[in-house]
Amino acid sequence: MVDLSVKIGSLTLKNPVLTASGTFGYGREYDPYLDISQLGGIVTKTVTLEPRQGNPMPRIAETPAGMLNSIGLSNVGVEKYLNEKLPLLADVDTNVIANVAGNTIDEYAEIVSRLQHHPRIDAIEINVSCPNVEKGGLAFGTDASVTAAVVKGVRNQTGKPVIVKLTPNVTDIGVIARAAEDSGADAVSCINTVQGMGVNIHTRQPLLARIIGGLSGPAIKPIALAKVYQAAQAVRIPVIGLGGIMGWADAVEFLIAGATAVQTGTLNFIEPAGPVQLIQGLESYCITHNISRIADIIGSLEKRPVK
Amino acid sequence: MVDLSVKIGSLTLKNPVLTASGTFGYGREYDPYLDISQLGGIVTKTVTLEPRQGNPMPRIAETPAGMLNSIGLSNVGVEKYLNEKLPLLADVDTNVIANVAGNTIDEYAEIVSRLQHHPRIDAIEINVSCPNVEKGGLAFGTDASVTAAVVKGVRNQTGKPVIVKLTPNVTDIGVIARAAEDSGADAVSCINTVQGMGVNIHTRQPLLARIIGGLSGPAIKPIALAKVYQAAQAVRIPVIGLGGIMGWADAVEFLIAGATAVQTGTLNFIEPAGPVQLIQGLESYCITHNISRIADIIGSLEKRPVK
Amino acid sequence: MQTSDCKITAQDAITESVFRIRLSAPGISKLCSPGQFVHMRVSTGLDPLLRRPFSIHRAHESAGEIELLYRVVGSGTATLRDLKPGDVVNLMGPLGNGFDLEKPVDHAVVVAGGMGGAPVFYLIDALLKRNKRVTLLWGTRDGREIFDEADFEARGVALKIATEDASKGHNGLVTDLLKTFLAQHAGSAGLGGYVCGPEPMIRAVQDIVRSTDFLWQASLEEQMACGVGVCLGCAVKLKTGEIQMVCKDGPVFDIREIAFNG
Amino acid sequence: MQTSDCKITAQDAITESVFRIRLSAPGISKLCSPGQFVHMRVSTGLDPLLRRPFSIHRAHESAGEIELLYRVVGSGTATLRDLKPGDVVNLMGPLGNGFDLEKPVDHAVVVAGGMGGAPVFYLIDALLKRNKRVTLLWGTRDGREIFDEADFEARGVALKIATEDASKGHNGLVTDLLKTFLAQHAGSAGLGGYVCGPEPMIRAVQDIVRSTDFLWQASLEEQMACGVGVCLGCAVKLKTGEIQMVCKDGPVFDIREIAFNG
Ligand SMILES: Cc1cc2nc3c(=O)[nH]c(=O)nc-3n(C[C@H](O)[C@H](O)[C@H](O)COP(=O)(O)OP(=O)(O)OC[C@H]3O[C@@H](n4cnc5c(N)ncnc54)[C@H](O)[C@@H]3O)c2cc1C
Ligand SMILES: Cc1cc2nc3c(=O)[nH]c(=O)nc-3n(C[C@H](O)[C@H](O)[C@H](O)COP(=O)(O)OP(=O)(O)OC[C@H]3O[C@@H](n4cnc5c(N)ncnc54)[C@H](O)[C@@H]3O)c2cc1C
Ligand SMILES: Cc1cc2nc3c(=O)[nH]c(=O)nc-3n(C[C@H](O)[C@H](O)[C@H](O)COP(=O)(O)O)c2cc1C
Ligand SMILES: Cc1cc2nc3c(=O)[nH]c(=O)nc-3n(C[C@H](O)[C@H](O)[C@H](O)COP(=O)(O)O)c2cc1C
Ligand code: FES
Ligand code: FES
Repeated sequence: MVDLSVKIGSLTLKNPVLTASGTFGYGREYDPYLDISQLGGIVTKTVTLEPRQGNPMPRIAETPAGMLNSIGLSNVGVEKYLNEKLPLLADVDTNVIANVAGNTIDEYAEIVSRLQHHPRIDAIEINVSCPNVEKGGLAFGTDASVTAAVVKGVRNQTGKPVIVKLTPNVTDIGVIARAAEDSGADAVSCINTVQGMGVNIHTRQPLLARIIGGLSGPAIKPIALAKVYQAAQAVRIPVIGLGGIMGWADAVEFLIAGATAVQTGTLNFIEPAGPVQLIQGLESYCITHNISRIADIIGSLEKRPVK
Repeated sequence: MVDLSVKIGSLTLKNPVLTASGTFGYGREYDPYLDISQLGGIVTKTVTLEPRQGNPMPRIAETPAGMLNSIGLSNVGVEKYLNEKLPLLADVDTNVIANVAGNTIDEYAEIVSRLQHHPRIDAIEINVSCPNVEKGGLAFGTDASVTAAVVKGVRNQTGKPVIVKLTPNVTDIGVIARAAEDSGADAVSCINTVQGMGVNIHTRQPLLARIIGGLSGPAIKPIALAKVYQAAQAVRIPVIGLGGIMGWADAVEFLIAGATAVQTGTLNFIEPAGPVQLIQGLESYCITHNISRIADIIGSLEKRPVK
Repeated sequence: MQTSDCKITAQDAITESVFRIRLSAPGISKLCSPGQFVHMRVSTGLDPLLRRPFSIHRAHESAGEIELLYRVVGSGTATLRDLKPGDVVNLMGPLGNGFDLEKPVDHAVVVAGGMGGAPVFYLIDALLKRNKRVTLLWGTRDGREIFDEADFEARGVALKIATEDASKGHNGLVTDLLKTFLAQHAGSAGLGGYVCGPEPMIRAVQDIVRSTDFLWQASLEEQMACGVGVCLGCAVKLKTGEIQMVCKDGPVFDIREIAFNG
Repeated sequence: MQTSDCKITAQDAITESVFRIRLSAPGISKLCSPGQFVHMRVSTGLDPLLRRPFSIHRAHESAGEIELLYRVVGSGTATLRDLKPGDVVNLMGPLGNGFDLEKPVDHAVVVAGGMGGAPVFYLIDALLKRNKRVTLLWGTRDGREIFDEADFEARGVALKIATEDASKGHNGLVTDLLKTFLAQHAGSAGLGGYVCGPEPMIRAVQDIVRSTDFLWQASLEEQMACGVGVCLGCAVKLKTGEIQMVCKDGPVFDIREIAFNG
């Protein structure tokens, strides 16, 4: 038997596989396709204080080995999230991580204060990295001092583990990761989507109504791995890795590069049972390689002998 | 007849297709595969003051719809470049753009002073964006004031068009592009490669000896388009677009997003005749869409009616 | 529900760019209803990455098979075209809400444009089974994309054709046929309308049917990622201001409720 | 030289993971020599993206065909395996320097390990044509990857086999065979050596042949992008400190000149 459990702050995950925010709804939508209680956890769609319809259409497009999205944090708002969405997860044996975003620094704290007493929420992920909104999002996550202020505000509101979701659209992710750590975050997750764009050459219109959106999927895996590695070198708190994970082998790459857990995003759209298959694959990998605790491979990247 | 010519500062290109530095050698290597005089121009491999062997092996790896490289500016050095490489291009009817890098701000100026009298050099591209070297490269191109200093130093040495090659690995490419413009650059080219990484899950070694390298190829096309669009919004000088161009349709996307010319990089490895096929494709596109001057579509992105 | 690998049992060219494919998909053939779609992964590679949605063109429950009708427009459909009987694709489905088959009390008028012809075959099969009277107004640019006319007529479907290349029927748009039909049936009771086709056609129909007082159901298309209401990529705005998902709340909507362009 | 679409004329399985493929490539079959390789694009899609290098396994100039022998190790070779006669791949080549066929004045000893067997067939054809005496030392993990033994012997090749699964010949490594051979031929004149195989084997051979005084040519492998010396991705360091490109300056090098690990 392989021990697949890992720890994110005070939170124990039975395995390192989470589903990423915005790609797994509020947790039950994919029930026909997989048993969510097998997951290490679920990160729910970003919730904001007020409901949001999101950006104009079109808001998705395909790219080579990737996809662009410009959903714009379409969500039901915190009220409905608490009253209608969280109860659906009441007796599911997995961790629920609420992902939140605000328009202002104070709004992040406010929304966390509303959520934090709910017993079904096991941890909070702060989205300061959405490329598809005017306020909050990227504009916050690219600035270390704003990131620090958001994290401090949230930290004051809750004793639950706080995860800060970072954007790759920065010169040095280590600086932002350290700002999060120093402000009391229990972990960072990286990466949110990479800014990207496409053009319809016949109409000369952008593929996304909002022109620039966020790139996800296997195309960004090498970028995500580099950011995870850089973040893991910069902080002592756990790093959760995501970006382009399509199978267990990709997940192993992230663990070796320094991630304590991983999230699957775009994969869920392509193969809804993918996250569970990934857990099985991780277990087989450990057996093949004689690894008894998956935690042992975290950050185990070996230097190459120089040729 | 379609007018495919475009202008980069005082330089006229007979068509907007250039081959990118580091992917087309010193210009003659692909002679068996295409007629280089058909190209808008050739950007030669980055040349440094001294010859460089480059980084340890392995220094390339494949990724989904992309590739990682960590060549590390392996090149013959400026002496040999002047005496052995440039003469090979003596009577080729196309523009030759020399791409240069230095270890220090002064070295950039020094190498340009050595090159700038050579009649075969039509323009100079400054590489402040290589992710694979300790000094110069990325460390310079992510800092607006260092970029400005490099450009000013080079500008003082030469009256030839100066193109600054930008890195996408920054929070705001517009800031760096403006620094280049304000310091006297005639154009910017974007993008150089995106930082990326891969791991061999069986040996736990990084795919590249130097761990982090540069991602190129179709995977990064959406990222490159976004950067070109952002740079073109930020400056008035021409933007040369590159990153993941695999065919004429990709090139058209870049032109519409704001590029005045394009470069092909990874494509050359996959289809050496690709750049010339691309020129033919651009011409057909113009004919189909009744465009008499390709310059008319530069930056012609249309806003979508909001749905 | 699961995703399942489905074997291709037949693939025929209707024209150089339109193909009919038959797939072994027992689960889907049993559960599906007209207007629903399948979400297909055409290869196990990473490019193209996303699944592609296709309306169910016909379902054969006893054979455990379904048919799709598709046009080659890009890399996904080009890959599909190159597959041969025996090859396998992966399907999710059936997805979406499907048509309300009971709403035309008596006489169903089906308006199909371009690849909107795909779901119409299955729809008409089901309407005829329910003993509805059926009129099919079918328009395409290229007349060769109209087929099985004799079969429709033999089964009692009143078929009117419009082609832009003047090769069959009326030379013009399917909306011309609709205007004529509505003029002829002004005031008729028991009617119900179904509309399948590209967005510009659906907008035109929305305009034309404003004056009628029966239900018009339209099947919409949007770029899709998940196909099940999770990614929120395929939103359509209703006139109420509400946002709905084409994949989950649709693809069939009351045409009058759709707010095109804001 | 050009890249060219080449039709597959035959494809046979040697084992579940090793395949021999035959391609119509008149230009390449005419120009190539043993030790050279072709650079193959297995699909027109974007994943896998790069070309894949394969040694020429055999050339049939009159038929205008070449053969390759390959092992399925990843997505590119898996795609290749699934192709059928009539399907097309795109080739660049012939690339690289190839072996010096004149250097063994009299007796060529060919050392092949694993997929290093691929180029050896073509090499031996050429050596025999030049009336050289040939000894082939051939080692694999899985004995089923050794084939055509009778044919080699019929043509006068002295064949010694080593397998790690003990299924054929010596139970052990091909380097064991080499040590024995060298002991038996100590002091012989007119010898020349060719080495094809994975890097660890080539290193071991480098070590073993240190004491011999004839030329040992080794064919190297490195990850490749361009295949023609442009990308500078496939560097190998020589003991002189100089950097050379496996694709252009090689893949064949004097084994004594290669500086493994620094
Ligand atoms: C519910 C639904 C049912 C559909 N049923 C059918 C059908 O029965 N037969 C059929 O031929 N097509 C149908 N389509 C459209 C079909 O999904 C697209 O043609 C297909 O996904 C294109 O894939 P591709 O890779 O070949 O083209 P791509 O390279 O992805 O795109 C080529 C062109 O097609 C457009 N396109 C891509 N995806 C879609 C999409 N989902 N909807 C609309 N346009 C798109 C792109 O904007 C682009 O202009 C349906 C779409 C939806 C949403
Ligand atoms: C000059 C030369 C000649 C070759 N001749 C043959 C031959 O005749 N028969 C044969 O079976 N193989 C040969 N190879 C190796 C062959 O090119 C690789 O096996 C192939 O590219 C793997 O592609 P893939 O997509 O299946 O695997 P990938 O998914 O790309 O990689 C799978 C594994 O193979 C390794 N690999 C990938 N490319 C290479 C490479 N170029 N060299 C070494 N290892 C690699 C990777 O590191 C990885 O571990 C040759 C390589 C070179 C450089
Ligand atoms: C359609 C879509 C919607 C997303 N919505 C959110 C969101 O609401 N909040 C968030 O933090 N990240 C969101 N993301 C980002 C993902 O959680 C993830 O960080 C990103 O997609 C990279 O992972 P992947 O390549 O595995 O998809 C979204 C991604 C996609 C594709
Ligand atoms: C193998 C390789 C070597 C490169 N060497 C250089 C270089 O020496 N100087 C430089 O400015 N860019 C270099 N580049 C970057 C390319 O010029 C180009 O900016 C990048 O690859 C993105 O374009 P592409 O996606 O079309 O390849 C190199 C890229 C590759 C793949
Ligand atoms: S396609 Fe994802 S919500 Fe409709
Ligand atoms: S593969 Fe490009 S230099 Fe050898």
